[in-house]
Amino acid sequence: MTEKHLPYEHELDATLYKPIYHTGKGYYLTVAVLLAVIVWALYMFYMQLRTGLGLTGMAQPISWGFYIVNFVFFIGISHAGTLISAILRLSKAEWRRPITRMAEVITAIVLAIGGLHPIIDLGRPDRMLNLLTSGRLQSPLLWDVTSITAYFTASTVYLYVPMIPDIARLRDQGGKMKWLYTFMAWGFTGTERQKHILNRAINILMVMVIPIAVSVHTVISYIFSMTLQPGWHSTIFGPYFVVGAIFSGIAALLIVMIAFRKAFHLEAYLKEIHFKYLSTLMLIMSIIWFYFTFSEYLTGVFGDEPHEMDIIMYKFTGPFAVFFWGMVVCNFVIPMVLLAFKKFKTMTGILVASIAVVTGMWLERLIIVVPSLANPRMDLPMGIYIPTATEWALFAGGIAVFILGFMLFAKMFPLISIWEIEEGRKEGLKEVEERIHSYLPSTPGTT
Amino acid sequence: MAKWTMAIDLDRCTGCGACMVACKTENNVPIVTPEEAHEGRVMNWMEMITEYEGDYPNLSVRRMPKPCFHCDNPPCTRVCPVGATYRNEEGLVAQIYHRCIGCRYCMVACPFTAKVFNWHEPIWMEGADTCYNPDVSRRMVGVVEKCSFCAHRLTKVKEEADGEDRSNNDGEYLPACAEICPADAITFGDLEDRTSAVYGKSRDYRAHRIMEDLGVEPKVYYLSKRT
Amino acid sequence: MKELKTGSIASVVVRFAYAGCLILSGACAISSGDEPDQPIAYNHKLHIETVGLECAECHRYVETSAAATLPPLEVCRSCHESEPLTESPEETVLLKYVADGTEIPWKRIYHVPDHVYFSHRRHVVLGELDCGLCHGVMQEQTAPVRSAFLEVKMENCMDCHREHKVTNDCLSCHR
Amino acid sequence: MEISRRDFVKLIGGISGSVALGGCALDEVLEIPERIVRRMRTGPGLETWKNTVCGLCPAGCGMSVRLIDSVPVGIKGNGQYPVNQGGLCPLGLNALHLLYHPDRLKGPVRRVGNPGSGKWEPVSWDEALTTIADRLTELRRSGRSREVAVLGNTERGVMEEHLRRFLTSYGSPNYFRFSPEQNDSVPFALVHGRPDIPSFDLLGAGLVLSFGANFLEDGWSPVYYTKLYSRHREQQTRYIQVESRMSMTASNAERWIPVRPGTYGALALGIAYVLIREDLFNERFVRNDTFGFEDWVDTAGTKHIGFRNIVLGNYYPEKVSEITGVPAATILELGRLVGSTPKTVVIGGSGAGDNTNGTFSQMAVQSLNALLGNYDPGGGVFFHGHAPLDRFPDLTLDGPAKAGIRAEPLGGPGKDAYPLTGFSIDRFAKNVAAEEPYPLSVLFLYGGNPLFQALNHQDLSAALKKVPLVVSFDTIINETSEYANLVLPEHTFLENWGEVSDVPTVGFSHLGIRQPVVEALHDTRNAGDVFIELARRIGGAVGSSAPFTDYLGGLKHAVRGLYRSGEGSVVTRGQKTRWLEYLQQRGWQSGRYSSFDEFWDQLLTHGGWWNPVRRDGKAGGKFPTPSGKYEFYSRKLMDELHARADRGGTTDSRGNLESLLSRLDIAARGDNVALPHHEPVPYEGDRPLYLVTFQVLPNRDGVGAALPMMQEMFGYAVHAHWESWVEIHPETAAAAGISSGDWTWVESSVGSVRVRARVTPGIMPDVVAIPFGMGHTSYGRYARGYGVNPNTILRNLHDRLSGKPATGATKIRISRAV
Repeated sequence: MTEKHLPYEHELDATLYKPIYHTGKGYYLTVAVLLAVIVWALYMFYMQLRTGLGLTGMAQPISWGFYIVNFVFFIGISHAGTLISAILRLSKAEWRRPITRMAEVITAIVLAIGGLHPIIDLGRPDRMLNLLTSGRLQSPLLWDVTSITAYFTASTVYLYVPMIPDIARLRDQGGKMKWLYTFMAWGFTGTERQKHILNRAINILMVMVIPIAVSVHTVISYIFSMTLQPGWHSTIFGPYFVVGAIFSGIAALLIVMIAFRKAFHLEAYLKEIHFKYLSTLMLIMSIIWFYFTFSEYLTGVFGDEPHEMDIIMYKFTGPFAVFFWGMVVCNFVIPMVLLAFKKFKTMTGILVASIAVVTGMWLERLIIVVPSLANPRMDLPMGIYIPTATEWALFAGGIAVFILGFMLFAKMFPLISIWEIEEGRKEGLKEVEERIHSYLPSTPGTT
Repeated sequence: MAKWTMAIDLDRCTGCGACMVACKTENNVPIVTPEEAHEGRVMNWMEMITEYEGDYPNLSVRRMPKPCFHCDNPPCTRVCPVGATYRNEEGLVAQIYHRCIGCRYCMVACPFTAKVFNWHEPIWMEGADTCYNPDVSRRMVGVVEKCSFCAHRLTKVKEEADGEDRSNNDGEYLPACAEICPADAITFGDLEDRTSAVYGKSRDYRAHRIMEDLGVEPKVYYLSKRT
Repeated sequence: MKELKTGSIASVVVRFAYAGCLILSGACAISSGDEPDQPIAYNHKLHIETVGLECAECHRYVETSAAATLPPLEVCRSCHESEPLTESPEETVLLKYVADGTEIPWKRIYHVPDHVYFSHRRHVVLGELDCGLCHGVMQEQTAPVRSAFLEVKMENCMDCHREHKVTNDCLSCHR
Repeated sequence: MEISRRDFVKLIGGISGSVALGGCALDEVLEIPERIVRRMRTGPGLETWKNTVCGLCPAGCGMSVRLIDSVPVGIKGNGQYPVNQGGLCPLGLNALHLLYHPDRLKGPVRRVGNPGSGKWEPVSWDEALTTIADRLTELRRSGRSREVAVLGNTERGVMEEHLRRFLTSYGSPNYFRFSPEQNDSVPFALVHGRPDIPSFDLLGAGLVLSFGANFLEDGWSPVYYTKLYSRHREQQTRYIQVESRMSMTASNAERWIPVRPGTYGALALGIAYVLIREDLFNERFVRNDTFGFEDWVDTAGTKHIGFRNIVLGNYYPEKVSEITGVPAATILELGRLVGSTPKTVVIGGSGAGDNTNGTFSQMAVQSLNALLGNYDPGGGVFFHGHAPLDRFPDLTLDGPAKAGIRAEPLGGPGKDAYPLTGFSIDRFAKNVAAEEPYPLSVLFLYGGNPLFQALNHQDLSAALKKVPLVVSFDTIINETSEYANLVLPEHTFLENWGEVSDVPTVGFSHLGIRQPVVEALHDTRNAGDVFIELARRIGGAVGSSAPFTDYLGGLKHAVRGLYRSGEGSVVTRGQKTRWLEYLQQRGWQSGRYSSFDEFWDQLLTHGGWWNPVRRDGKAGGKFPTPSGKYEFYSRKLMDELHARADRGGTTDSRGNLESLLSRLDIAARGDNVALPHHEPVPYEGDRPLYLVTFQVLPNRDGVGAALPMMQEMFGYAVHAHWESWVEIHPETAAAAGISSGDWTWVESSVGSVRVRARVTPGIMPDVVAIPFGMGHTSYGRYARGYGVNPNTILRNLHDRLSGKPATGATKIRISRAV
């Protein structure tokens, strides 16, 4: 590779520009593998379109399976981002600066994938437009469509707006894809007025995005809790789902951070302190999650309603026991052990805990969707659900699209907000100092 | 407005399954391949539920033919995103196959598991137009279907009655299952009509509805000494 | 609660999201431009005005059955036996069918899909509707019918039902 | 806006050209001639209904077929027909699929490969008939007319008359029906003296005690009995079912009494013990109208022991409990209930009868009816008259025919077996295979599927291989017709003329008329017409034996008898509600038709004729038995045994009988032989569990297996589709480490089958049950290869007296399949 006078070399944050202009062999290899997975998934989806949902493992009475599980799961992951970044921005946590961008990207990509899942799940995807021509607002499914679209819009805008200064820099660097950067920078030159407007926009967006984000997962939980089905018909499903979503979102964010820290050598930006803070947040979510799970099942067990108990026993000791207890271990035991003790709270420990949490949350979605359907109220034979290759392929495809999307994004835009880091360097210290002063009782001599 | 209701006398029902076949042939319900059947994709609008009670040898069997209950407060229609399933003025819960997008939300929402889904292109009798009941459309892959109380018969009965300038007689509109039942266990008619047979049955001391506590107001009454 | 239909705020939002789908569907729209040629250039006007035939004399089941039916050969044969009645070249074509005893392969113009129940008897006899409402003024029609006067579309049915204040319940037509 | 799926897929996949959708095994399920399809597409859609009679089981329910532009599209029960009164069973409702079945033969075929190879070539009717007629003529000319046999099935009435007439005039005694009827009727003939199976008045009964009679599923007419059963609440009838497995009938009964297979007779006698001991029986009837209750002395002065003392001596509750597995307390309770409930009717059925001791068991069950005096007028057991059909004109036989019919029938009772029956499949198969006493040259198979249904598969297939010309009339080639050289497909019953009359156990005499509801779809013919044509081609006295030009002519001739008799009436509307009143009506007379043609027209329109006037059991105060009374001690049986024993034996009459009994494998001696008694079934000791089989409604006699909907519905009650299963008690299953859904091996001394287990409490712990009807190796695409046929692992045993297959005489071992 000929490294002559690359435009960014003299920049302070050269590390952040580097991945955009440098592409290693490993990158292409990964992309090839991911593309292969995606092509496989697309082929399976094409086959499903041809023959119908018969290719899946769904049947009577388990008429929802992997697609809905993954839908809920992916949408949950998407909370990582925008919600966390908005909350951190809102609370003016200074350590957010290197994190927000990544979090927002996760949201945008995963949301797109998650949002497609209901369509994959449709028996007649060709009639999707009936949702527009004869949509019923009374249906929770339509609430979903509405709120996911709104969230997608909001979070892409929220991703894009704070990116404008960085895009402007890339434009100014010259080099590849100048036209794109020029177009996307909207003539941003960094004047005070522009900065002012930008900040205003970000402020409005971050306030707006929080309720939307909360609503999205609440509404997804409504899909289940609005029905009369035992195991679903629960009032705490809304907050339970939101907590779960944030929980899995943080875990996903941690995984992504650790991965790109290693791949792009971002150790200077993503310091251990970031991981510590985030993992503490995850630990708190783990406890809240456990609290909700405990309440949910305790009320069920204590009430001892027969249909409810059928499902609970199906999870506790029946065919789903492995998944249920696996979920408890992944979501509670592992994070508690790894994150609560300093000894284990290493980079590896955090990575393991994050992976466990993502797995555990996926299991949770599975445990919510399938057992309730497998045990209908009527005395019908218990259903069995074994996902087929088609469903696995589309699951793998979803993950592949996520990774690929992230990698492509990283090729075009800096993964860490350069201007925010700069801003932090320049103004952050002063601002924080001022702020801290404002918290404290005024000492004599100051105003 | 009529309120079409079914009453099934479980003390008469022997569980012979004739209603299931009458329904399947009347409504062109597809037969699935053996492989599909083993996966649990058998499509029956009328299902037969069998349950053993007691301990050997003092056993008894509860048998229950289960059509769609055409609830007056149906949980399935509420969740449909496109209005492909709805309750009409006469209390029939209909399924409009050409509007259905196949999200299966209604199946999931039905506490009685009354709906079935076309996992594959329905193939039985493909290319053999004659053996179908021409009064009922054939469904396509990817849509939900269920018992319609043979609503197509109502259309014809009404046309007949209108032609003679009268209202429907009790027993003139019968679903295929009620018509065929060898044990005369199924009564069907208008609950609003105080003189109808089904009204009488619904007021019988043996009459009850399944899971009445759910408040979905099923319009299928079961008559049984046992409960 | 009243059902919300097209144009609601929600659908606008949704429309935005699935704009791609709209483009897709645009590409999918299928044109239905094939207008079949009838085997014989039948002159409705001539038969109605000059000969004085009623609709139901050829479309024999229009008043008693759901389907009005296309006239079978025997209906034509009842007038056009062997000797030509006119000098029309079309009649010679007909007489050939009569002589061969093969049914005339009339092309059906109005197709009611199988998921719709449409009864001519209901509309013509009980509803006392004029045939022309859907089929156009046939007594002015000299050329053979090649395309539908009123397209068989749900909107058309529903508009008329609304106008006449008859039920628009899905189940009354769909099956 | 609707985008067709196909286009959508094209767009998505970017593929032009035709995209095959679906593509599963059920493609082109039914094949229909183009002309019918065209009629359906362009017709005005005019709806008509035609009444006919179902032909899928011997019950012959009346059905109304819905025709759109004269194409059959639907079936419902004929509401006017008194047997089923608008009801139909699943199988009957699905009959149209048989009509449109894709594997129906489109015309006659000739086998070109080995049996079972499935290689057939089409032949013309003329060629096929010529082949057969030539062969028949040649045989007759060489004096071998007896070497022709017809193995029929359940045909009765006119078709039976045609076949019998053909064979008789041709000169062969070998007309047999592989139907349970003649074997079933043996015990009834012994005690009642008449060969009819009686009817049971379930409607008027206070208690129905059934010994293995699964009348709601596999009786003579399940729909008729379902109708009767359905009134049990209004009529306050209680049902108690004695059976090894909880069948559908048992599960609908108020109480199910599990009993070991082969011990039904013992339980009946245990109940008789209670009745006698506690004086709960009808003394007047027993004293006046029965024979052999008390000890008696015959004309030679020999003392004979009576029923009372045999029962009191041998069938006390503790002992019966030991035999049957029913607790002694239950026996006592049952006996008291039976004795104290007014109008108790006792029915014996397949569970009791389908065993090596079936005849004795059924006699024991009937003895309860006698003890209760159920044969009195208005009692629970009765006989009714026969439909007065005109018989065919008398035959004049020529020399060869007279000589031929004197030959010993191949399927008749043998020297050592089945003394009381006209036909046993066991004898038939063995004789034909051994060519004893003479070989068989031509065999006509009419209806049924003996190779699938019988227990002696090896013998039977060996026999079929011995016959140089086997002709079958099946519409779909089945296991048995795989062995045929020629198959001359008959119409399905929906395209055929026919009649069903006087179905056994139905409580009135009746006739259902079967008419073609649609013209024959394929190049098929009525079997009666084929035999008439064959007779014609043979010519001579045989040719002139056929008095009618076709089957329909014969049918009309027979029905003329109904018209002339003035009895009964064409079934009419309104019967449904007034049905009960009709039944109680006496001296019934109705004749509203001015001519036979009018009568015939009405018959076709309404679907049948019936005569509900009931003739009671004693029929003029007498049972046609040797004693003129109900016989506890069957003189007929004893006489028959003696006559047989002495024929060709030594002069020592006692010794002869002794040796005959041991050859017949009957353990009882002395007066016991002729009295109802418990005859132990020779079970094999080394296997722990009894195997019983049962039938389900969707698959009567294995017929339903051809229909995909019936295959799907085969195990609807246990949610089993397209597969067999073995029912096993939870305790037994736990002991064997089997749980529901596991694959198991069920192994008898004959063979083994691999079948999925269904653990259910509705079966005795030492019994397992497999449904009969699946496991076809032929019979069309939907039947072949699904499930197992339990008959393939049953021992080749038959009732010692009646020749009925003993399906309950096998013990098995079950283990999990790995």
